[in-house]
Amino acid sequence: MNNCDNDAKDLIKLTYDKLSSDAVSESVVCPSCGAISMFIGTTRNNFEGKKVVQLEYEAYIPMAEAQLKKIFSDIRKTWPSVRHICVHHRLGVVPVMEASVIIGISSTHRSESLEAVKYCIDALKAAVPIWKKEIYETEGSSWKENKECLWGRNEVK
Amino acid sequence: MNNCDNDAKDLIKLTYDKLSSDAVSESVVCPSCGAISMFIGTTRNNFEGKKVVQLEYEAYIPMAEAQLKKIFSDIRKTWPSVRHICVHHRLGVVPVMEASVIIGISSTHRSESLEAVKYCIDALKAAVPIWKKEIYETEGSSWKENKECLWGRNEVK
Amino acid sequence: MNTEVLVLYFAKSAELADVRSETISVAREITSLQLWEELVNRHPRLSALRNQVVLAVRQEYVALEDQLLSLRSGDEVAVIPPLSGG
Amino acid sequence: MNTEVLVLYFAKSAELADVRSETISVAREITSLQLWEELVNRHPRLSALRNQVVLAVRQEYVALEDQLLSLRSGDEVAVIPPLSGG
Repeated sequence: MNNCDNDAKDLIKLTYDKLSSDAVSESVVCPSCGAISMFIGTTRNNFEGKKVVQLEYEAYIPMAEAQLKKIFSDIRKTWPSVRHICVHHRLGVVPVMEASVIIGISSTHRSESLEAVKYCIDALKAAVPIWKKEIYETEGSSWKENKECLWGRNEVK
Repeated sequence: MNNCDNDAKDLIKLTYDKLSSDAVSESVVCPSCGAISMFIGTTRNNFEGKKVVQLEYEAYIPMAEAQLKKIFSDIRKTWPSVRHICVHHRLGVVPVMEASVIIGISSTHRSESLEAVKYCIDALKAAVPIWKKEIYETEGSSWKENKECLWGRNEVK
Repeated sequence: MNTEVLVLYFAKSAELADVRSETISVAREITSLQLWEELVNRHPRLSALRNQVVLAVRQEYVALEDQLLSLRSGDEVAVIPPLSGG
Repeated sequence: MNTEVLVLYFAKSAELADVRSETISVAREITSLQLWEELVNRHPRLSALRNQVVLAVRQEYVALEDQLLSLRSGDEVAVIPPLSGG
């Protein structure tokens, strides 16, 4: 009955190309599931009053992929009705209002994919080696720090 | 600073056309927000062992729109950092694996849009006058009942 | 005193009544339960929905009970079987 | 006894060290804190990251502490400033 029981997909893409929510949602569609939950992180146009022109992302790519696989494995233990999991993260220059990350998770019960998406973005911010530099219109640039990251200064944002 | 403070958008579309997650996500992008949460309901290929060929949706359109607006208003009261809210619901024939509903909500804090999306789909299933008929390969068809709907039989699914 | 209202049938109620909309004449002062019984009188197969249906009057849900409705000419009344959107 | 490892620098650490990768010779038995101090000796500006950095050894996070690492030739060590993905 459940065509995708035997081939639960763990999909990861770190890419310099523009992200597409259609591509993510289509990659996790499952004929026996009814629910897809998604999270899209987009670049903001300001930080503490400074106008952000663009962002630049870099990643420790093989370790980022390995960390994402660990997160996926944790998700499958906690929410067994989750079927497919897909994370696309953009690298390089990301213009304001464009997506830096898109997460898509399908499940038979919608509450599971909704909770799993929340877990996934929280865990990604805490543990996946990816970095973002904000480039300001007037005052140079700065490397950001996720408040979820345990070894940062955890400054007030 | 927050370009969209003054024009929070409440977007509703009931349509016989195929839905697009890109269209929904793009409609709620907000330059001062960082988060978009989405839920996509897709048609399942089976119900209690019966193969579902397709679904047909119908709506009491003006009342459905009015009920969605009430839900949006409740969301804005509960999660004030929510900016734009968009619901696209498909009507008529929906083939298996295609989306019947897509919800997209942007917010400054991602936990708010994630919670608001969950509330929105729960409330939609409970209170928006839309109906779904499953058409089976062999045994005719049946009108479905959301377990969230207070006046249904609330059969075990 | 009677007034004319537009009755809309959706989903299973439209199949049972074999009509999607009709204009009927009913008492202005009528409870929602009495209004439902009027509709069942016109379309006896609707009784299959008893205990699993509500009405919408002027696009607001109304349970079947002894609450008195004040109907006005041209009001829209809808038969609302259990919802299954989403 | 020494061994050669590949050190990768990311984000702010790459800017401070002004290099993205280099092969260095270090003791096989060394604590993560000693390894960090080696890197700071080579690139003093890295000290700006003290208390806000971890290492990754063979792609596993390692806090700066007295835990002994067993490094092998060709191991990959990365300097990991606070994360900001998502």
